[in-house]
Amino acid sequence: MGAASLHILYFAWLRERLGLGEESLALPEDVDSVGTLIAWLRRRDDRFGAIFAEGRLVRCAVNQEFAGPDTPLADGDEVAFFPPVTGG
Amino acid sequence: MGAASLHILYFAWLRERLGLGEESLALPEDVDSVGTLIAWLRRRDDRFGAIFAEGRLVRCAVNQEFAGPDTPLADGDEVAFFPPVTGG
Amino acid sequence: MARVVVQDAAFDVGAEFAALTAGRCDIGGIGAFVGTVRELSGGQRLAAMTLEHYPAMTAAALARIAAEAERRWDLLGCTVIHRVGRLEPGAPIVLVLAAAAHRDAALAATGFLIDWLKTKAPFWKKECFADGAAHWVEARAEDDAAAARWSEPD
Amino acid sequence: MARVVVQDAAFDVGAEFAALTAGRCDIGGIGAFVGTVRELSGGQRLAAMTLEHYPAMTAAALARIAAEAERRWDLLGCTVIHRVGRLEPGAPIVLVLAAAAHRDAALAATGFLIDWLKTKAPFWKKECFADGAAHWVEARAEDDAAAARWSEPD
Repeated sequence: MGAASLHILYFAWLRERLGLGEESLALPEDVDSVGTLIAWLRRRDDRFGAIFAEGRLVRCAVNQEFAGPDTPLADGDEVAFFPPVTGG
Repeated sequence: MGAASLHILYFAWLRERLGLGEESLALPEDVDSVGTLIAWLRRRDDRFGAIFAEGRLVRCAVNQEFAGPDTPLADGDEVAFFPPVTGG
Repeated sequence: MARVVVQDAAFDVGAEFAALTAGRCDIGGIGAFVGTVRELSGGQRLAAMTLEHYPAMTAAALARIAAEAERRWDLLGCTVIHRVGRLEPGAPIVLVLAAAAHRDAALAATGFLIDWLKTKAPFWKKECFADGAAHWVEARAEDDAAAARWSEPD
Repeated sequence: MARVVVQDAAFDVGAEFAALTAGRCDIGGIGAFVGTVRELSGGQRLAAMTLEHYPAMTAAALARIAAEAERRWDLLGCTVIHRVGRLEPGAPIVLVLAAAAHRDAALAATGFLIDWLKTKAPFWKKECFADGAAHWVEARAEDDAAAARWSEPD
């Protein structure tokens, strides 16, 4: 049995700031939602701390649907972080 | 000096009902507005009486601008009578 | 300056759109409306619609409506084409295009143009049905109400 | 069924209009909106706009928005095309078409589609200026307000 994992995508200024478009992550034990994932990323690396700082407008989608801090995460989920959309 | 005259146009069901698309008229002495013209036409001919009967929706333009009963008429004016418009 | 046309022939939506926007870099949005002949009218099958108009008045009336839209929304361009004559089901009747710096103005002007055109331009529709009957279309109270939305306080 | 496309290439407004209406006699009106790249942004001259998106999510998000419009206004057809990649001033970015039996529905659905697309579809614009500066466009409160107009009571 393989370890539980997440696939994470970053778009627009988040991607540029991080120098990272996507990554795969072995799901940490204390991460079970978008909110706990953000807390874990902030602890991992200062760059994430800056990106998810208080008041920064970062949106999230889980498996290609808009999600909030309480949205649960499970093995194999695709999580995307991005700024408010500006198409059209 | 020629007699004062009006050119009158009829559209849509008015034209069909009258069997008449346009006519020129020597301006009668007691006609000086759209309202007095309509009264004169009704006296002249029963077909006009039916067309301008109470409650019939007939619109008018004088010299290609929408007009009302009080709009004055003068020598050489073009007067048009038609139903409420239905284009678009 | 608006482009205002009354014609028998069909219009080319793509060509009109291209003409309105060619070489322009100041436009942010273009709103459009095309009205077409529906085959069913009051449950009856239409053979054709005939559009009559008042030629000496029509072009001026359309130009006045377009100028009013340009004034209210600061348009960067505007096109109004209305067909006359015999039109069969499916045929396009009218085209309205409005270009502006922002989409709100473009879309509002598009709605205004078609609402005013329907109540202030001298066109009349006659419906000819498949069974041979024919009648002049009556003006709709909804169209007057739609046009009245755009009235300005004095 | 709506036609929903994300592409690099320009779209052909006339061809999309023709495809939506071909052979149809039940349509009474088609509303349209095209968004284009403006050269001036905040007083600065744009060299190009780059549109990034989230490919795995975009088509589904657009299809969901189109399905919502079809449900609310009983549309007879609907097209949404959004470009991505590098676009120069004057270039078309997005096309929305909505066909219905009556003009009110066609025009309302057109406004709804572009308002929701601007706030619910995963696209991001980056402006590259003639002087070499570049920045990501920030979401506008007006766009959120425009989208909120269409929210339905629970």
